[in-house]
Amino acid sequence: MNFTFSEEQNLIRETARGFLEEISPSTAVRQWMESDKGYDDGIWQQLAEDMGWAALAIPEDYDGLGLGYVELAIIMEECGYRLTGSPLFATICQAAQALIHGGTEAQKQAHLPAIAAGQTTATLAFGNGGSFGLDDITLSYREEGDGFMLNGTAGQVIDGASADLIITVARKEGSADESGVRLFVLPRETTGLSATTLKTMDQTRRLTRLEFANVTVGSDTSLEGGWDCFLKTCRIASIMLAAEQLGVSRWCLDAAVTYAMDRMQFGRAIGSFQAIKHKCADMMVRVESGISGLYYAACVIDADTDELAEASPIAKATLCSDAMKNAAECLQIHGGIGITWEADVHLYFKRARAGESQLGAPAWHREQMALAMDL
Amino acid sequence: MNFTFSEEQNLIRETARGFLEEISPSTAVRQWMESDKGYDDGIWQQLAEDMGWAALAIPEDYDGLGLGYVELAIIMEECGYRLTGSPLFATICQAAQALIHGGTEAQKQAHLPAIAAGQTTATLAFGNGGSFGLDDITLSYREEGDGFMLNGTAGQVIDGASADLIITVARKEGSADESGVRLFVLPRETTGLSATTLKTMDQTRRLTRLEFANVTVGSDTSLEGGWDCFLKTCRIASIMLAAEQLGVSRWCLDAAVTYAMDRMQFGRAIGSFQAIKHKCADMMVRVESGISGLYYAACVIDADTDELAEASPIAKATLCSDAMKNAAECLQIHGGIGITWEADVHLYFKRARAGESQLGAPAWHREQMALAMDL
Amino acid sequence: MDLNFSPEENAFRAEIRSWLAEHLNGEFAHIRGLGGTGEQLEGFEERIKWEQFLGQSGWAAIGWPKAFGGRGASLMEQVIFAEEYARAGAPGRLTHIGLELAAPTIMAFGSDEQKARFLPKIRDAEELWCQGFSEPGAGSDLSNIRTKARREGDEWVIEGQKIWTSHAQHSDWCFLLCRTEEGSRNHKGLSFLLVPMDQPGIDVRPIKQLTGDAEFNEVFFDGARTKADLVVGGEGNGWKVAMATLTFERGVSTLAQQANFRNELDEIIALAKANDTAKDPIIRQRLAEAEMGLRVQRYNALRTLTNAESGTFSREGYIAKIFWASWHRELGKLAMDIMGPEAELISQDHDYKMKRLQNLFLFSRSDTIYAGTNQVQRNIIAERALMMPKEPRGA
Amino acid sequence: MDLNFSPEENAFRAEIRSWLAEHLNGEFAHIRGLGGTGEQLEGFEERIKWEQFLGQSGWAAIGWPKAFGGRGASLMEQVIFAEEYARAGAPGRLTHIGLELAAPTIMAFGSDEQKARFLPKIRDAEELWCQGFSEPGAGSDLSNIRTKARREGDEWVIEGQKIWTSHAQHSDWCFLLCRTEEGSRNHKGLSFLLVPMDQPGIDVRPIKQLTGDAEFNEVFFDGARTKADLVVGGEGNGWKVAMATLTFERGVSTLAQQANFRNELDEIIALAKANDTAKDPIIRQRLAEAEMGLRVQRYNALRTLTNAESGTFSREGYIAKIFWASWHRELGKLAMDIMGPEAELISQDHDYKMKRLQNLFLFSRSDTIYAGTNQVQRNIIAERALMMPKEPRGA
Repeated sequence: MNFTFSEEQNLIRETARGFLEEISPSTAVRQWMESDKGYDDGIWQQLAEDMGWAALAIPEDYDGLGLGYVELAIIMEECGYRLTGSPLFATICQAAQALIHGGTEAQKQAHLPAIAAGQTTATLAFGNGGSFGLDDITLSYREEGDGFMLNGTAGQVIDGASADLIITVARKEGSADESGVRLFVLPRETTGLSATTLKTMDQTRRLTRLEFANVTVGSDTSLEGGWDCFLKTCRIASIMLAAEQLGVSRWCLDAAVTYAMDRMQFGRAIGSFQAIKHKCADMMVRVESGISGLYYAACVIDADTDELAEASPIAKATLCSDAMKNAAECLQIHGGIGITWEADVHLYFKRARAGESQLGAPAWHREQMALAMDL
Repeated sequence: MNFTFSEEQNLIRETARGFLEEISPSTAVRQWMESDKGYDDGIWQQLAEDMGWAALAIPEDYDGLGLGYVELAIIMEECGYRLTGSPLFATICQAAQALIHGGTEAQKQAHLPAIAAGQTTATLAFGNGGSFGLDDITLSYREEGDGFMLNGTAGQVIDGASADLIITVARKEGSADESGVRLFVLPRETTGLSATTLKTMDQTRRLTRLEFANVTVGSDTSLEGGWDCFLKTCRIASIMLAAEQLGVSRWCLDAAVTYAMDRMQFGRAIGSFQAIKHKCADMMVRVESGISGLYYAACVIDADTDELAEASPIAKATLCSDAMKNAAECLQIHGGIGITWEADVHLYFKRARAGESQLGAPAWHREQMALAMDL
Repeated sequence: MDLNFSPEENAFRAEIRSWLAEHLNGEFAHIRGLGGTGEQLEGFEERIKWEQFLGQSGWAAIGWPKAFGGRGASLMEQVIFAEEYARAGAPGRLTHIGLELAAPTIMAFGSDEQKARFLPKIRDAEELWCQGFSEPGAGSDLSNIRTKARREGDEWVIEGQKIWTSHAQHSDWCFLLCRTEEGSRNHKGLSFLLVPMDQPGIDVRPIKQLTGDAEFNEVFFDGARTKADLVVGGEGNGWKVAMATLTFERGVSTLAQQANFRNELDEIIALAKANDTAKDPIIRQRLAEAEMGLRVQRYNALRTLTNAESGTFSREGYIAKIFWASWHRELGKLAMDIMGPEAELISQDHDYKMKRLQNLFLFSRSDTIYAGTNQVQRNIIAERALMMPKEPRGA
Repeated sequence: MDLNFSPEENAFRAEIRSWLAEHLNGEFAHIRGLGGTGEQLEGFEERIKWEQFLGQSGWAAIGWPKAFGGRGASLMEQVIFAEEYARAGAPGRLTHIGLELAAPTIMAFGSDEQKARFLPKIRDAEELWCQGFSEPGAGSDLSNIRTKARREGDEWVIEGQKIWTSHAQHSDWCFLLCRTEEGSRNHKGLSFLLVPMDQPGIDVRPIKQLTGDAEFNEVFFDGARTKADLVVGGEGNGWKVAMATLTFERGVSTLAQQANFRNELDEIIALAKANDTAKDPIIRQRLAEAEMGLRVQRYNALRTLTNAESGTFSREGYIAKIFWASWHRELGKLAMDIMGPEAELISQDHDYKMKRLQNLFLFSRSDTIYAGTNQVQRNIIAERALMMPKEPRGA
């Protein structure tokens, strides 16, 4: 057992940090916020091809780099720190996970190499953007000839309008339990499938409403994995969302300390007041405990054990609610400046808010933990 | 509408404060803690007769002073501030309330004058010392000839071994709703009724387990009021318990500030550190908001309106949980000294703990509030 | 202590309630509910007409002494008015800076000429006011004022910058705290000037906030002028006058604010019932706690008001700001949690516009910052109410 | 990063597990579970025998270098030992002050004679130790030491008072931080002495705590004596040595502590299931949060340990104290809330004796106070990890 980052992992972080500092200043983030897709295609090609981040956690058999989830979490944390807009989360942390853990060999061969190369983007559509219990699945399917017919609406699908592929999670009409859950992989451009981009409080990530009206797909679109694959995908995605939120948390700590040391009030830097120092100390407690909780969870994905059912809600609940607290404290420490559009604090504050409820609010994940504890 | 204490009310407080400072120093409190009854008979006679506190809120028709619940709350707050041991709470804030609001004229005539004179002490026995929902009533009765037979165990009855009279709340055997609730008034010395004094964490108030084994009572022991009388009694008692807890809260604030100004660390009074100042400020916020919530609730009892169903859980939930917070902060500010037996902090800390769960924990009262809000 | 209203107070309540009902169901029905948290400027023109109508009808400034054109209403009548005003869904007041800050200050410290010139137009919503206290870099440290005014003939000439000025773009007048004694420091050498806003020396620039709207402004003074006799309370007494102005900020308006909070909480409760989160035991606890906190605020405000009226000294006034600000911020978070995933979706009909409860969530973040951050409030409580040592100032 | 244990580590775990099972189901079955929070002295004599047996069997000090009579176990082996020890319900260690504080300090700074004289008896539980650092009035300000020692011939003569000394009444030796240079201040002029406890110049008085028990003591030194050569690290270097001692306090023992927390939380979970409060959604949230907090503590400790072993600098070590102390205090409150009204009833068989979870509740209040209050911990984090300005000292 070893809980220290390897030299290679440290190098990946250093490289990511330097690169993102350059390409993802807040001026760039603000441009992406105003764009249709929420990110820049050129930058995405750099991330995917030059940096290799799309390939990072894809198995080598499918032209990926075959690195682990710790490495992926490092990248996601650094992207969160800079609020870098990209299809990484939806494509790699959601859709690719479903394919890796539940796709047929043919589906993997068909899609993973293109995803690893950054040529194909993808996402996951299942419900309303929040928790991922059985009843949260809002789409339904029925068998129709040799294939399936899909109906329903999925709200708040990340990058749902720009993704090339959609992994759809649906319940069999009339089915009451997990056995009726199926996943499908289909092109975004499919007859009967329409996308509406939603206006959201957090502008750094694009959400979409996808409507499925009698969408007919062939039997080869159905993944091998069902409910278990969906659950595993969402648990992994929850950990990666927590990784982004750790980046948010850490930026808020750094920004708060920097501002507090700079800002003078009553003839002193406000960072010399114990009230501010102690707020910052509590923020650091959240960041450091978050690092511990997050990378343990990432290791658990790598170890591929049942502990994922616990590690995932721990990471999601604690890191996402801590990010919200850190963002709130960062804003409070900034005072009046903190509520202006010009200051970057609100970008992180809104991302923290969004991340808190996406894939299930902290209370939901605590209840998942309680279930895992057999309470 | 007027929310200022009258001159008479201020006088009552000043007098109580001066008197209790004299007769209830912590040395006396510690003696009462070691005694069987938890209080001193001589002191009780002074409180009841000389000060007139037993008669304060008893109607004039029954030889009381006919003052209101604001006056009673003032006394209870000041007793809480000094942790003064006395039968006031069980006798006046519990048993007498049941008689006043549900007793027959004959029962009132028989008992209230003696209670007002301090000659009779009394208490309320209904459940296990916690919340007061229908299912919390642990005693049962059945009709038996001209009277009733009582069975069951009531835990944590305040002063249950020393009280002269017991107001017993019981449910009719087999009854499922509120209509089966009856209250009885019976002497402590009744065949089949046995009391066991319990050892408790908070030693400033004596709790008892009362066992009713085929206790036979006459029909004249049954009060007129049933469930409504029980509910009103417990709601009033909850407010008076909150008044005591306000006293606890206020003592903790005063003690913390005094200690913080006295105690030197790193060459400064610890009260000059912002972390300590801000803790004290938060304690004062709890005390002052508590005063506002408490005396509003006391006014509501006086006004005798349905608002009691809201004012009571507000007072109980907020003041009792705030008292616990203030006691915890007071202990924290005292540092190592705070955990010693010699320092008085632990006496208040334990009383705050006990008061938090007695008559229903804050979460239970918040749920009562939610029900009152028609949620 | 007595919670009952007198027959006269009940009659007063009935009168204002029926008057408000008549006009807010009639010609002003379309402006009901406008001007909530973060929506200060909604329906501006129509709301000004409403406020002028209030003035003409004698309901604009009921607490003012009759000598100044008010009704001389008792404190409890003002409380009743504030509660009924909010209950009727009448729109947020655009005139409150004039009515509740400028006017009481002028009444207390102004000359007879100032009173005659300004008070009637404040009451009748003919002139709007803004407050020129805060400066960039000064934050909670109000004594660190750098805006300067010097005498030139019979005028003051003003140079400097103010910030967080609400309504500056619509205001006719500004009351300005500035330094009139060259080289003075801290509380000394300040004066309280009344300055007309419509002049070339003043430049108002909106500050865009995290909601996407701009409710505050920066105001730049570059050779702005006002008459020499428009100093309130005498040259060099600005600190004393400004401190008095800030105390006027509390008081009855607290009740009006709480009545608005009441409306917000009711909206949140209705939402929780509609989307079934009211059945969630954890949400129930939080809603009950919110309700309890709001009630306690009301009781605390009533206590402050009646104690002040009877001249009783007590400490509850110190806690109002931090209590309501923290409560309101928490309410915003609760609203979002009750909305669930929907909380992320803003108005789909605009470029970037919050829904009401989203505005509440975002805007309430400033509550624990402006008019003394929570940290400053805790200092004030510790130092002034609990007499603990003051924080040392830096060099 | 790799969460898997090596085959050697798994073999080590199997070995210690079976050894513990054998002896704790055998001759030492009656001492299982003794010595929990607030029960430090429970079954003292029998537990000493157990610890001597550990020493004889080579399991007392596995992390010590072989040269000093240990096993030279790897960090991960020590982690495994600590976890298995707690999992087996083995009793709390009475020797930990000697094993984990005195011994590492002597190994690092002591003379060869000191090592030979003291280490074997520490390992074999033949001599118990106590720590003489805190003084009345000094609290978290350790540099404010007033206890003095002066040389008389070949002895030190000690005058002064120490407080919060665990095990003083049972200890054979005390390591004492005291002032050996007359007139010195703060960190200077201090020395780290080893003092025998059984002598007329030392008076130990138990401090009764809020639980009714006395686990700490005041220790009065009135002409107490120790040999001149029993100074560790050289005269005047006491501060440096004592700071090193405090750093030894963390480390592997954190894992042992967490294993005990694990047992406590399991007991609370079992209670919640037994009394049905585990069905209460609010209690479920709190239990889940407690479980999450405990796991995070473990991950954080593992990170600290493996980073320390590999010489990586990082900040997670700073947060351990405040995190576990706050967590543990909250756990005590949760235990009481789960007990419900029963929480008020202590043991009915004694005068005034807490049940286990009540002890947890009361005793955990000291966790946020000793070894640096939460306030001091926040200062340390802000000043040392975040490089924010230091609090000014008073005159």
